[in-house]
Amino acid sequence: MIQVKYFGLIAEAANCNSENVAEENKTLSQILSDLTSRHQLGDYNFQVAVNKKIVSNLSDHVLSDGDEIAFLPPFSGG
Amino acid sequence: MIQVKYFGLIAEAANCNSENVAEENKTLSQILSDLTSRHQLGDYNFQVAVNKKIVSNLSDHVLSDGDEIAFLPPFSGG
Amino acid sequence: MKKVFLEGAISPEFIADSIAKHQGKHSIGAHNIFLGQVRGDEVDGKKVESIEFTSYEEMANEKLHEIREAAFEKFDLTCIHIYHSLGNVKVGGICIFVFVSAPRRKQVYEATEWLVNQVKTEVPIFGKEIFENEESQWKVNS
Amino acid sequence: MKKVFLEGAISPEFIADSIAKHQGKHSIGAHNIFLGQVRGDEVDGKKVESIEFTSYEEMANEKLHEIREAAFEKFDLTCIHIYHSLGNVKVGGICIFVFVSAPRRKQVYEATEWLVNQVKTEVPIFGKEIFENEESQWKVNS
Repeated sequence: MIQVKYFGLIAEAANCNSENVAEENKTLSQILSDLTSRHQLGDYNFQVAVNKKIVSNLSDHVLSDGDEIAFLPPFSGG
Repeated sequence: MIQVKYFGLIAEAANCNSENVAEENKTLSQILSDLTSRHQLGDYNFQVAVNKKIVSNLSDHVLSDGDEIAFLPPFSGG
Repeated sequence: MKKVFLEGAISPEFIADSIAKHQGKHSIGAHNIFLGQVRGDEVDGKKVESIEFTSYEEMANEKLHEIREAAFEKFDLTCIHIYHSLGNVKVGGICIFVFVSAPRRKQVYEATEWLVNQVKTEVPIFGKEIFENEESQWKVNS
Repeated sequence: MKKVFLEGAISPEFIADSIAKHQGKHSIGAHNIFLGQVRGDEVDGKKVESIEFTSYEEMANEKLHEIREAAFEKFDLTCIHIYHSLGNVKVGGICIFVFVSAPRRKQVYEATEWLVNQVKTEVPIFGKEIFENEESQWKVNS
């Protein structure tokens, strides 16, 4: 299982804070593409973190069971 | 009359905080030279203010009755 | 891991208390403090009434730890404290408090500026501006 | 002419109170505060116990007024407050408090640094370090 978390504007747009997805041997980019289309997030600007680290090269990333993916809209603290 | 004020290290060296001196048609540099020798301030580093403004060119300065001269050692606030 | 997130606005008393706690450290000669205050901006005629902050806290705490370590490498500092609000902070309320102390003043300003910029750009915190009429918009940092 | 000089150390409560007074100004988004704290330096084996500050107050107030005006010209600021101790401030006590507020954060760090440097170099204030053994030496700013 992969835990997926949504934050800020993206959580609002997806109408979801977190969910679990089965990995089924998918790559990170496949899972992201599934979730983006399911939640209609295509027009939004976001970064992706896996296990609390920003992933800059999404296509190379291999997921493991228990990983935590986060959809992060632009940061606006302070 | 000219009022003379001494501050910090200079007040301590002169053993005086303020005094009045008669001007007797003296220039600023004459008065300073008198006071410096009287109070043995020759070895000290100080600036001079007249009426609360630093005077950078001492020799050109003409004093008027009621002027206030200050002997100011290096500033060390903060 | 130091506690960063506080619920609601950061009070002046909390800041005073942090300052007082440093008065026993006799190697410190200079403190610099940055405070971010919620501005009552007007957007299309509507006035901001508060900002609602959320965060990916576990990631934010890891990132803040890294930022703190990097700042100690980069600048000659004795202490660094960073606090940020979560939840609702009304206009005039303080939502970020960055506190840097050092033996001498030279680097404290730059260190504070660097830390504030790092928090704004690298830490997953999300602000939503709430208007008087209960509409809202997601804050964008500039 | 704003009041700058305070007798003895500047308390954290005084600072909190100054911060609180700015929370009603809704155009402010950023504050920067500099605090100078008396360091327990050791000089030839003797530890500094306090600093005794004196000033040519009338001249200092005029100069501080000029500095404040120049800072408003130079930087985009909403408020500037400068406080300095006179008399005795013990080790760990705060002897200077410079407080700058602006709509946005960009210039506040530089403005604070500039103001602190101006106070140190242009304002007739004199500090005398008092050691544990009651000896003393006149402070030299670096």
